[in-house]
Amino acid sequence: MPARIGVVTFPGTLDDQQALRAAAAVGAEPVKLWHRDKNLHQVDAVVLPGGFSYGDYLRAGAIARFSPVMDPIIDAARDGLPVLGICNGFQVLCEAHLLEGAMIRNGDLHFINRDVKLRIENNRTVWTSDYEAGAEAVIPIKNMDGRFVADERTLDALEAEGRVLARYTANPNGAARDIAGISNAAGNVVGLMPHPEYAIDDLTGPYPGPGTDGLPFFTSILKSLVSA
Amino acid sequence: MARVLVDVMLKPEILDPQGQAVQRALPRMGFDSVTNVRQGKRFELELEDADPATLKATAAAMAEKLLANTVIEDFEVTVLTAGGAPADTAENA
Amino acid sequence: MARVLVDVMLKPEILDPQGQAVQRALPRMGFDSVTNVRQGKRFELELEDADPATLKATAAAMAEKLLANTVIEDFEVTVLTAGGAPADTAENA
Amino acid sequence: MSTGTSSEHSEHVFDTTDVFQDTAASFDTVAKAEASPDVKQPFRELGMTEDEYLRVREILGRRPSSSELAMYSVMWSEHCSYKSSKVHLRQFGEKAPKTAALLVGPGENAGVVDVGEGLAVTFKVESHNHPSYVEPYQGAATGVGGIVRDILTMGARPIGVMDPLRFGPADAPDTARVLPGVVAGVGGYGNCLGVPNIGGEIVFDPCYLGNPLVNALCVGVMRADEIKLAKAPGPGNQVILFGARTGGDGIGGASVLASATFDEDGPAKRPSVQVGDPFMEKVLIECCLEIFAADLVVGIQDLGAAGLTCSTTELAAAGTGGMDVRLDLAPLRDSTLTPEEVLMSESQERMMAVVEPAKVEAFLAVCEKWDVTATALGEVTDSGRLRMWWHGELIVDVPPRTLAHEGPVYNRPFARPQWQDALQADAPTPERLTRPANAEQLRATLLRLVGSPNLADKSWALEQYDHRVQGNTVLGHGEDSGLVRLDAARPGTSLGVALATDGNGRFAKLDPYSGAQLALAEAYRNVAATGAKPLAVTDCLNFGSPEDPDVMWQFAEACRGLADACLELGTPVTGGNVSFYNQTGETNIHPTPVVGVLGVIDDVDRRTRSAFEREGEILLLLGDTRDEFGGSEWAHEVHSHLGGLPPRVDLAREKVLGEVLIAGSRDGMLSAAHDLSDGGLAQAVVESCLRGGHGARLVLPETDAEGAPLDPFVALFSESAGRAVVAVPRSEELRFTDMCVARGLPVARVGVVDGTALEVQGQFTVPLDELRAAHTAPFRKLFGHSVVDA
Ligand SMILES: Nc1ncnc2c1ncn2[C@@H]1O[C@H](COP(=O)(O)OP(=O)(O)O)[C@@H](O)[C@H]1O
Ligand SMILES: [Mg+2]
Repeated sequence: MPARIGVVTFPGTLDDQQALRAAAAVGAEPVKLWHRDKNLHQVDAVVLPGGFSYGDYLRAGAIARFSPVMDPIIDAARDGLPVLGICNGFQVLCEAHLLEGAMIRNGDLHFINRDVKLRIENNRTVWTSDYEAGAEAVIPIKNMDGRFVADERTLDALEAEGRVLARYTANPNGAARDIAGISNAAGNVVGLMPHPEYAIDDLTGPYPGPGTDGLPFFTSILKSLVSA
Repeated sequence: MARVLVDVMLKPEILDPQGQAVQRALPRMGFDSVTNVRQGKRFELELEDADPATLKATAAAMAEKLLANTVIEDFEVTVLTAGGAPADTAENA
Repeated sequence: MARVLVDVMLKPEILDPQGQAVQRALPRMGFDSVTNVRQGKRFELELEDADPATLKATAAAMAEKLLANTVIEDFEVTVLTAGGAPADTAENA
Repeated sequence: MSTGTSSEHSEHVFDTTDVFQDTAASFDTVAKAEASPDVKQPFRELGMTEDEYLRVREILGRRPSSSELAMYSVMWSEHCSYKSSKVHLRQFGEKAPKTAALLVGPGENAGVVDVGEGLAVTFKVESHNHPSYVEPYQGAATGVGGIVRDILTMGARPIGVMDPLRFGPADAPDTARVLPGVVAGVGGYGNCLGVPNIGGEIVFDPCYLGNPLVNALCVGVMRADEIKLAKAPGPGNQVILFGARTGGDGIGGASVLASATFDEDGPAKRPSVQVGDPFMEKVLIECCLEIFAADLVVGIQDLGAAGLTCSTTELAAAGTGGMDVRLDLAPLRDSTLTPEEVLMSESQERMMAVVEPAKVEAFLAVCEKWDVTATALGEVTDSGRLRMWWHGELIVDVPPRTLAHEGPVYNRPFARPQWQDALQADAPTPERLTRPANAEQLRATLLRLVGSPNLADKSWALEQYDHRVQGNTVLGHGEDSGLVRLDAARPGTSLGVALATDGNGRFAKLDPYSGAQLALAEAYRNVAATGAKPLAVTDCLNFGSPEDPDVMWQFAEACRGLADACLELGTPVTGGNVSFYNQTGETNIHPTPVVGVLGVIDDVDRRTRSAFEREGEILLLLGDTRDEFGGSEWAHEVHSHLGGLPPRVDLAREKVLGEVLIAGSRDGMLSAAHDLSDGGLAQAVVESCLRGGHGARLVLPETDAEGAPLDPFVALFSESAGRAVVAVPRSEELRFTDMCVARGLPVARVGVVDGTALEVQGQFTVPLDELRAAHTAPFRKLFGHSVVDA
């Protein structure tokens, strides 16, 4: 039986369908999770997808963080369930304090939709094991509040513990220390502002390619689940 | 150095989706006494020019021109003394 | 019916792109006396529960839990009397 | 179009109700209308003529109640009734080419075309010009919200938006106010909806300074058997209002807007601004699609211009003919609203559905799932009357057709302007406008044009739009047309649709008839260039005051030209929008017919990009080049000149060119294709080089269509229509040129993809880096400082 990857839909979530598509593309069984669900339907991993949950009103992810489905996710994440928060999902994970720091408005105050180059700094997580250490990947960003911030102590700790998952090679929004993604200490919870699920085929992926640099996020988790 | 506050709120008749989202969220978190929420912006300005008289006018001009969108928003200027205690207030409404 | 203000500002050590953009724009509009701008949020809450004592605590709890992200933001609660004159203030900083 | 009114007008509505303060209810009722025939009513302030008012009295056999007056005034406004444009728009139906693809024609919320595989696509372009001048961010945002609801109402999932925009001079202070707000508003709303922005235009001209054009297009897809219509059949069926609460937004907007004009110090009648709630609309989209999938409605209508008035009258008129409504049940944001205001409110993000009693429970359950407020306001009847009650009193009792379909129709006087001949006589001849005389000057002209606001790279704006969301965007910004896969309605399909919009106001000013045809031809060419077969057309006709015979002539000519061209190209107009009174003071904008063309491609993998991607490939120029600079970008940018005639229109040629581009894509002969339009061959080649990151060596054709010598300036910058530049692998060159020759399409080898510079042989060379700098710098320089923080 294939690994079950759950994708949560909050009101205002936009990238759930694409996350489900990416999960299916690597041979996992995509499972829809609804924000009102009180259990996780035996999924083996969870993706909190991008979008504007609750319009991103108040703060990105601030209201979604209190959805019923977040209680079982927070508990399971503390027990090691693999969780990937993409864009708005990353913001939800920060609001839920599963990850440190916070996201604020981009440097130029604009929404930015651009294909950016990332350097994968930590390939020891269940979500990045299929990347070579230091590998570069072209992956789209599309966000308004994508600028990662945290106090210096936290940033130093993230660096020291090797928990900076990915950095921008050209910082698009002023993110602290070029950080595009981080993981928790255990490495099962990962937050990433760019959208790997939109870099899974050459037809719709970044142009001019490569269009598939996002796939390893999904092949990585699949392998770790199957071998687990 | 002088400090001035400019508080910008949507005019009462203008729809406030942000405030409404907060208003709908609070009861779900057990705060059911809330009957209305409006969300606005607050600007803390530091200026070199310290003369309170011109200060308020200057800040009001900034609000008119940039800080507030007076087509849909009202603003309120509060001049703080260096200590930060409220001093004098000007409204545009 | 009671009215409460919750003002939320980014902590001083967190940089503020919105405030900075405003600060860069003001001199271009001829306001060169401004040395620093911080932008925050203001919430106007209306509550049925009118007892000032519990009011402030309730509002502070709302701010702590939802209105502010205390990882990067400080908040300040101001209870207004029905008339709207400032009454009593609580800070979290 | 939804927008507001001055307080002045709502006050007048109050006046009439105040007349009845003494009596039981403080509001006007049908009974009072019968009892007090002689009360003076403010029809003029509501934008009605005396004749129109008298006609209402005649229809009702009494004076209208103030609620009925409000309804007639708004439904009979220019904006809702098309009273000045109807007689000309008829041609789109009368001359429409017969095509089986057309499932729903003009008249519904949007046209629907059959694209095969059992799928149907609906699309439409609309204007939100005046509100966007008053409040750029919210005006543009609610413009997107409105057109998306139109598409949703047809039963379709919105899968793409486009935003054709027109502004005053790029360096004008007011453009610095309007453009960043409009762009942020288009993005802010569309991005939050999760509908990809797949194209549009940003064009600058002084004529739009006091009256920018903000048009918005949306395209949606559904199964062909799932089309929904705005009708209310079946007595006893429930009428349900759902979505946002009703507030005082844009009261009387549509009718007042239709008579609003601007002078230097802003709008004469400043609308009360509406704030959109894109989150509410996103939830509404998912809620409606779930309702459609479960087949829970027999009719549905969005609330746009004229809000509840329009939705109730149109649903009733198109259904069994009658409807009873308890207006006071409508959930209000502002409890002080009068019934007249509730009827005219244009609060956003609202829908009205007609639901069989047995399905109401299921309907409400879906709404609850999405936290959408839904309220049953009344039911369908066979009385032939639309009746409304307010707190128990009958306030409206009218025959709905008289509001929806039997409004006034005007045959406004029109005449060819006296100045038209002089304008056309002022041709951009070498004697009239100095042309670059040597290689150095040609090189300078090229760099000037690629960096001119109209031709410069627009990434600063386009990056603010999410073009990837939904994961089906095959071609997005920077391509000749946007192209989306129809996966949303049929998972796994390779079927796609392409969309392009165009509309050159300068051409239309010189000759409205051919100007409209050139707009269609260019959009048609843009669609074909990506490999899609053009199927159908939508149009947004942005014009000045219909009360000005000059403008009315421009409008009549543009409609005639567009209808004739649609017939010849076999692409029917499926729907559109008319925006009049686009003027600053007395000065009308250029006539600006914005035309959107929809095409279909069976296999999206076959699409053609515009980038030169491979060294050594052959560049071919398709079509004829003439000395045509009337209304050209060169004349505009370099000489601020507008005169002469626009490029010659040859629709037969456009058709052949389209066939060749489509066949070339289908048979895998083409590596790249880019249409030639503004800026001519030079601009097209520069765009394709920069996009692909490869240079080119150009050998300019030396003779024109008639074999007359062609000088380098004309070859580079002429804007002759019916042309495209393509890149083909050497292995395909012969097969492709043979095909062109066989079809009688002129084809000339004009160079090869090569190196890191653009070299025009015998003339000049420009390194790509220098071109890129000139092309990409202007927008950031012009608008990079703006602070839009919504
Ligand atoms: N306001 C806009 N929104 C989205 N896309 C735009 C906008 N303006 C221009 N574009 C895109 O930029 C590209 C070039 O625009 P344009 O010069 O109008 O194309 P063309 O020359 O083929 O008419 C096209 O892909 C167009 O869709
Ligand atoms: Mg074009």
